[in-house]
Amino acid sequence: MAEMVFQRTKGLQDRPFHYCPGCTHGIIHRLVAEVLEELGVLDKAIGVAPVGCSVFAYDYFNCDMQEAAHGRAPAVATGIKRVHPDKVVFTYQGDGDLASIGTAEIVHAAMRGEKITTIFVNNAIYGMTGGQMAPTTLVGQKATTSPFGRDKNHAGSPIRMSEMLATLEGPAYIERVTVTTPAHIRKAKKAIRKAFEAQIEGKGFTMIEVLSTCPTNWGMSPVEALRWLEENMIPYYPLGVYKASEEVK
Amino acid sequence: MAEMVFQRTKGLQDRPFHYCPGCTHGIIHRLVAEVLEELGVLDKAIGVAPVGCSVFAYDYFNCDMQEAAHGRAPAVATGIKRVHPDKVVFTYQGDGDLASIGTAEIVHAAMRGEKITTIFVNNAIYGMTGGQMAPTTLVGQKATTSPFGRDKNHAGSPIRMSEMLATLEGPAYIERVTVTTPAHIRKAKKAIRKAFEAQIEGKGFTMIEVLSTCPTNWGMSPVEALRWLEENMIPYYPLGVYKASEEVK
Amino acid sequence: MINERVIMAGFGGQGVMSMGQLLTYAGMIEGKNVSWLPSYGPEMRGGTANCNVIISDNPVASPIVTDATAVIAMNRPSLDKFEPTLVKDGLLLINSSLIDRGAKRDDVRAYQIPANEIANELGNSRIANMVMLGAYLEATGAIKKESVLEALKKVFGERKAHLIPINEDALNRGAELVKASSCG
Amino acid sequence: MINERVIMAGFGGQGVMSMGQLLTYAGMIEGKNVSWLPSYGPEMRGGTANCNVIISDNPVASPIVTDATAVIAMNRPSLDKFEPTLVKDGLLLINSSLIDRGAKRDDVRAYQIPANEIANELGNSRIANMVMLGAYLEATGAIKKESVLEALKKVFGERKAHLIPINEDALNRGAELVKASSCG
Amino acid sequence: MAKVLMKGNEAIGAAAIKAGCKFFFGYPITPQSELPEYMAREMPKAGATFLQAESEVAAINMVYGAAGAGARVMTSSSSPGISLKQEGISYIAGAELPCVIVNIIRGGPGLGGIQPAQSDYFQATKGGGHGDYKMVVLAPASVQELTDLLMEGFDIADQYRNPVMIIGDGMLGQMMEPVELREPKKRNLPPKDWATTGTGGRGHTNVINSLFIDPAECEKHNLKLKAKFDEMEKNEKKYEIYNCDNPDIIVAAYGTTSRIVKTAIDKCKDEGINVGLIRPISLWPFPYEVFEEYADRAKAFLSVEMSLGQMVEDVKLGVNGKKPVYFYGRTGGMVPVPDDIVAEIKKILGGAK
Amino acid sequence: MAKVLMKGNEAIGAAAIKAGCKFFFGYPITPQSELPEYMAREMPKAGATFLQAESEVAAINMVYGAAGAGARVMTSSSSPGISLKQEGISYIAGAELPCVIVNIIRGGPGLGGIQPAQSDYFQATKGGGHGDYKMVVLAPASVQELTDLLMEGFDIADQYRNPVMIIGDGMLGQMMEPVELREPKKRNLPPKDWATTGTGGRGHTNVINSLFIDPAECEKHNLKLKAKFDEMEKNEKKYEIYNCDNPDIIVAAYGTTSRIVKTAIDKCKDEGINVGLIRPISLWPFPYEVFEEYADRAKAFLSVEMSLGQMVEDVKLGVNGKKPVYFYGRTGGMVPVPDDIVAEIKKILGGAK
Amino acid sequence: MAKVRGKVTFKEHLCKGCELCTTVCPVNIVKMAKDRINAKGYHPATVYEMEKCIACGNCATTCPDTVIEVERIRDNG
Amino acid sequence: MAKVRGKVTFKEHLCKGCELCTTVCPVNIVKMAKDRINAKGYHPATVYEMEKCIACGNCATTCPDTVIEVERIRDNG
Ligand SMILES: Cc1ncc(C[n+]2csc(CCOP(=O)(O)OP(=O)(O)O)c2C)c(N)n1
Ligand SMILES: Cc1ncc(C[n+]2csc(CCOP(=O)(O)OP(=O)(O)O)c2C)c(N)n1
Ligand code: SF4
Ligand code: SF4
Ligand code: SF4
Ligand code: SF4
Ligand code: SF4
Ligand code: SF4
Ligand SMILES: [Mg+2]
Ligand SMILES: [Mg+2]
Repeated sequence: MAEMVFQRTKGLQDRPFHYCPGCTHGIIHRLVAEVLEELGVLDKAIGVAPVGCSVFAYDYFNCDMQEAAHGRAPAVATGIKRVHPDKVVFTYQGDGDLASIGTAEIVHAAMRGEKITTIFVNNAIYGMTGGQMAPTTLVGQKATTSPFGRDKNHAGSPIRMSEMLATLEGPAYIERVTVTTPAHIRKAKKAIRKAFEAQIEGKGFTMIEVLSTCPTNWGMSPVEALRWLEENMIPYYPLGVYKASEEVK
Repeated sequence: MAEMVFQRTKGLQDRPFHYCPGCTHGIIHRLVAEVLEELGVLDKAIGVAPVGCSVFAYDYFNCDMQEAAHGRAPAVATGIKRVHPDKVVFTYQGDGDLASIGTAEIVHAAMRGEKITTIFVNNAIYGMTGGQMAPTTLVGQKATTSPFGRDKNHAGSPIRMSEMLATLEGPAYIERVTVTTPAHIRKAKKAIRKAFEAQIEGKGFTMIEVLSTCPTNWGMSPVEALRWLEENMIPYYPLGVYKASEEVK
Repeated sequence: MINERVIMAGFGGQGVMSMGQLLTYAGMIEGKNVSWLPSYGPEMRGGTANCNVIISDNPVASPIVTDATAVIAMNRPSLDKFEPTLVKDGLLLINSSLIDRGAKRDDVRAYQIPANEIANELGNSRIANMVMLGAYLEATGAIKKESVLEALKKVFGERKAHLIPINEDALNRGAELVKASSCG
Repeated sequence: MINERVIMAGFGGQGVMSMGQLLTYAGMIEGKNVSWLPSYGPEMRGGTANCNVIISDNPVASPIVTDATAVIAMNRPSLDKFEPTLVKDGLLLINSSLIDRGAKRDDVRAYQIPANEIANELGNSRIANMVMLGAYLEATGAIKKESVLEALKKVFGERKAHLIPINEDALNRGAELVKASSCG
Repeated sequence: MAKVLMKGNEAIGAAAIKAGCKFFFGYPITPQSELPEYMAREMPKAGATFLQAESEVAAINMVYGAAGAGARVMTSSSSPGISLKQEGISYIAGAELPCVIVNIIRGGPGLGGIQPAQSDYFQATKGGGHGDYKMVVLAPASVQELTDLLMEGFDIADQYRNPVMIIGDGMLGQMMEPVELREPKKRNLPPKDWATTGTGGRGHTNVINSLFIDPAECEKHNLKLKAKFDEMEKNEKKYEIYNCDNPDIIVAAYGTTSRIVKTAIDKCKDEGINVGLIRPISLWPFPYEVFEEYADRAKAFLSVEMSLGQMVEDVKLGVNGKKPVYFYGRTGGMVPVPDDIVAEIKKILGGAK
Repeated sequence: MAKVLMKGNEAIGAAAIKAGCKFFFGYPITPQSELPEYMAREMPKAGATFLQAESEVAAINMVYGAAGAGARVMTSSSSPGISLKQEGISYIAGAELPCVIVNIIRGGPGLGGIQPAQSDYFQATKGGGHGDYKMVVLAPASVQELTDLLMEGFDIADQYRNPVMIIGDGMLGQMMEPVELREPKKRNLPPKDWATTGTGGRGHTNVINSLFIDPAECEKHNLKLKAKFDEMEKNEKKYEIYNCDNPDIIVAAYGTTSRIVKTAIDKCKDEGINVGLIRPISLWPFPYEVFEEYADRAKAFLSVEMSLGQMVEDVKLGVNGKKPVYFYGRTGGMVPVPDDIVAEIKKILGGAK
Repeated sequence: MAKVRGKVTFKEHLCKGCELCTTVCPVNIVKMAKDRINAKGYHPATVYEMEKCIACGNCATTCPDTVIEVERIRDNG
Repeated sequence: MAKVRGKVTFKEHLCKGCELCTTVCPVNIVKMAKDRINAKGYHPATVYEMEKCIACGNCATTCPDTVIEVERIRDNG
């Protein structure tokens, strides 16, 4: 007697990812897709993926999708959600996208308590464009536009978006997770589920920040990248719940 | 024997303000000008005023000035300060400007620890354009674009910029003050002085948020407006120091 | 054939804009072609404001009044600025409560109307504009007072209907002054 | 008169781009007019990459190679894609380590070079590209090996100068294979 | 419906609501703020949604999202704000989303001033955003026409899945004229079966997108867009011919400027000069042929604009060298006055005689 | 200096540093990211400052600030990013600030693709931003010319206190060619005594501004700008005439496209067809007169672009109806190939004979 | 001991009649001059009982339009 | 009692050889197949000692490319 323990979710289309070997974008995609499937909302989900390595998300998620301009996914999602308040709307954004060019849009979607879920993939780098410094790049970390390592006096210290957005009243749920181990991956999935549930219950803006790797632009093997993330990113970006409105707790 | 107790500062040009009667923009202008004069930096100060009621600041401050596009003063000031690290650079921004369209610019100037001083005049409204809702407009407050009072479920709860920016590592000093009484005005001046001093000492980004009135668009007499501010704005926007890096404390 | 091109001007707050809108509305009620065009200064409060009203049997071409058939000047800067735009034999209404001079031109029909004083007499300083409008209606005969009152009704709605009598008084007082005085 | 128009193509990571740059550099050293034009796929890693190299006595007009005088195909998709762009009697270099077919056209000069195997033999899997380049130099005679080595020196700098010998070996091995084999 | 006296900006709002526009995303800017303010008051009453965006950039991207979700949606701004929307407009055109964008133009460049201007003509008609795209750009000359074109604009947008821009100057936005909201001629509008509404039972996912990483695909997409633009050029040209039966000279002018020109034409008539007017109503597609046709009848053309000379290039393209084309303009918020236009005409005719 | 082999994007950086550019504010975007990356590496070594901005909007406003503070400064981007800069560009032009803006154009509209294109011609030359302003727009065809024009661009910007745009397509940005950095012809550059540097002993405040609330003032400012633009039109036209002595047809093409056309011209020569090329190097000011002049010599004109047809309008304005003007283009990242151009030419000449 | 009193001067033409100064005077002597209107069209603020002024500066500190100057006068005697 | 064992299946053509799965197997049986290269050009991951698999799912949970399926097999006996 055989029982399926793990199988590719119907939340994903039957297409291989274009991501680099070992890039954790793939894991995060799967988690979101699994949650949508398990919550039974694939047929009423509308996703928004702006530019970034995940720009082709519309080829992967098995639900309606909109590609958005760099940084503007929260505004696009706002437009969608206001039109379809009964649908499940999410954005899937990189750190360059969300924490740099799209700062105003995410802050204001959060402020408005826009009933959307943002999956914020923080890999401390601009992946798609070839490894430039992101606002989340760690001090001392090398990137193509910080070739001598990010200099705090020149470019400042990295921004912690979860902490920053948690100061607002609009967010119902904000948690930072990672996907470096099976345990973390399971925890990440729970967090994502919680965020979508809060959205469905109309509680407010929800965001899950996922610390992710970019082996290619970090110049590491995928396995090294996971370790580097754990040793360098988690200390600066502590995992945990940053905001849980009364009802969500 | 007569001794001058109070006299118009040389930090201001000899031109009457265009502000509405009782608008506290005038007080705040004066405080900034007095501080610049007292610190002896008028001749090396460069101010940036973007669009808003204070757009004509270049006609008032007795130092070099740049008019900036709506919301972009922190970027413009960054450009200036990087060119002239030895000069004293400040922005003078309204709440629509700083907390709405210019969110990304202020967050990132703060993140970079840009060595500038931002005077953030929060009057909970778009003054210049005729009283539209700002991100800082209080819940329930009427504005021309929230004619039935700001609805939390529709437009969210107002954003507290000082608190939000204080989560970043770049700011050296952030304080919220007001100008509703002579005592508050003196305190506000002290705060502004502290901010400029911190800038001059190269400590990092500094911002003074000044709760201000807009009698015209609030539809009140100037005196009523001061009371309304005290009774409604201060409870939501508590006065105090939100960030003081080790050295500044 | 009517072709009224009116400039109304004064400080912000003197009711110049609503006076213009009312006249325009009244013109529309009488089936004329009409337009109203405002112009504000940069100040939110204080500063100057003026509007252009056109009432015509023909479709309105330019909504801008460059050669006015009438100028209503509520304050001195407005008089200085717009007196020259009047056509020959045009109508010049001067709010003599606030303006310390008469017409400079002698080729126009000028009346000095102490509008603020009359308004104060009537017990509402805000209706100086209606005094001027009454004078205008009388001096030109372009539009009927009844049409203005009908327009007022529409604009005021029920909530402010009680203000109509005092406005009518103001219109009448303005008209009387014109009737009584000779040009000059 | 020389007018070489070369397409080099393969997987990302096969050193196609640097091979092209090296040849271009060598051309410049010999005083020719040169251009190098890359083209990438959307993938960051993996995917395909190709570049166009022009070496000419005349100023380079279009930097795009549409009718190639030589094609260096490092993998099968590249061969399939670029074989047709060769001019008649053009040079086709096929990396037979990874490509399981020969030339389809019979109007071109084709060589099958087991570049990866040779590179592995030489102890550095990364220099398969240099094997192909050696073959190209030999088969065309367009550019001297010495120029390529000089270019290498400039590109490598001191820090990587120790790698020059093995690269030269690779160039030689590629050249030998061409010398040894007859077309086909 | 009886006529009512309305400000241009408010009339836009009333017409949009009447046309079934259910979403408005905007940001305040003089001289169009009365429009978002009107929408904030009136849309909730009509079961529609007004949302003030954090910026013009956010507003145009909210429009993208809402349009992609199948709604009738609009935004408005004035010159600097429209500049900020250029990326978004290009995306909307690229992703083939229908929406209406209003630009109540003020003096530029930069912060400029808040008085009326027409100096965003190039931006609107030639593509202020990147890439090969076109929008139908409509330039009404009266408040009545403003409402008519606005309502039709929504239909045009839906018919072609393309943004439509309505441009007016500050004068048109703030003047009051009698207006009656009239349904536009009925068009056959395709169903929005491409919208992202959740797959529901649809059986496939809908995607709103303008990315085509393969250049061959990208070109194919562009050619598809081009076919659509050609269709619009064929179907959507609008213009007014005024007094052109036997003109000494033909003036080209659009929007409120054309009304000032009409006053100038009357004045010319008094002096025995016969002046015609071609008033492009659709600035894109521009009625080039009309100019070509009338080029045989007039000695010269004069483009009158509130700019330093923008539409005049299109007039020249239309006239195509057959007759001299002159330009007269005021800029920075200054409005041409009839007498100056008359003087300009006399100067030209003096020269052209 | 000896020639070195450089990528176009990196050559821009090297040339800018050589030209004394001390500040670069930019934001990554393909296909120009090698430029900010180069600057990040090389500027600190040259005592200059590279700062990655949070967005293109921030970058152009940093440029505004730095230019207003008296520095030589530049920014670069590619199509969507340039669209975001439109408000800032209009401000820079309005406030009369000198700077250099690079656009390495990719396929559009919207996100489009990352392959080379020329579909931002209108945006660059007609004003993608609001208001009446102009920039000198230079379109080099080789990496060498890219560096030459870039270095001269800084001088042009300083001479007129106006932004200068350098446009290239993705090909030019990423191809390598030998290049030698050469000083441009010396210009007499005015001192930057208007810059905000702190009043120091100056005795008056300097103000950088584009706001003129009084329309008469605003118009005056615009006319002052216009006088400057007229000056640029007089002085700054650049173009190449190639093989135009006795042409059957003249092709207009700029940038890398012009090189492809040259290959096509060679191929035509082989077939006995004589084809000329007019290559505008300054797209604004556009060399209209040259086209007018050569209109007498050729049977027809053909504009070849990597777009759906943009420069062709300027070609028509230049030719002014004297000869037919045709268009051939590829778009969305596709590059015209010589054979297709040859075919197009034959088609036209077949028709024009 | 020297008695300290204050003297306040109003640049009346700058006054916008906002009345803020009238609310902060500890001795309550700042009033609006209802009998006159300045060029801007406002009743300007003024002090009628100057001898009561203690030169605290509150009025000037509060005035948004720097209408007011305050002097401290020491009467020796 | 029923003995539980696992079975993992690799869609080898999807594998990008990232090796992440090899680091999370509690019984350490996931290996890279150094003897073959898939169409993408990578050594794919595989399991050689399937009988040791406890169906914990770690490998599949970790794989970014959903290469792996895991089944739990109950042998009754
Ligand atoms: C307006 C604009 N600016 C810049 C770009 C180029 N761009 C594409 S994705 C990207 C950032 C990618 O980084 P991130 O958001 O962190 O996503 P990742 O690829 O790392 O997952 C940039 C700068 C663009 N497409 N549009
Ligand atoms: C891009 C752009 N959008 C909008 C405007 C219009 N505008 C000018 S000032 C302003 C906001 C003023 O509010 P605030 O910043 O709070 O300053 P205040 O007038 O209240 O002091 C707006 C929306 C503009 N000038 N530019
Ligand atoms: S570039 Fe980085 S983030 Fe993008 S797919 Fe590759 S590894 Fe992932
Ligand atoms: S509108 Fe408000 S903020 Fe602006 S000057 Fe008047 S009172 Fe002050
Ligand atoms: S200085 Fe003090 S005491 Fe004197 S008038 Fe002013 S507030 Fe009153
Ligand atoms: S505070 Fe200043 S402006 Fe206001 S009433 Fe007093 S003196 Fe006048
Ligand atoms: S399911 Fe668990 S035990 Fe089995 S191979 Fe995978 S990781 Fe190893
Ligand atoms: S984790 Fe997946 S892609 Fe990576 S090696 Fe294992 S099976 Fe292959
Ligand atoms: Mg990233
Ligand atoms: Mg404000």
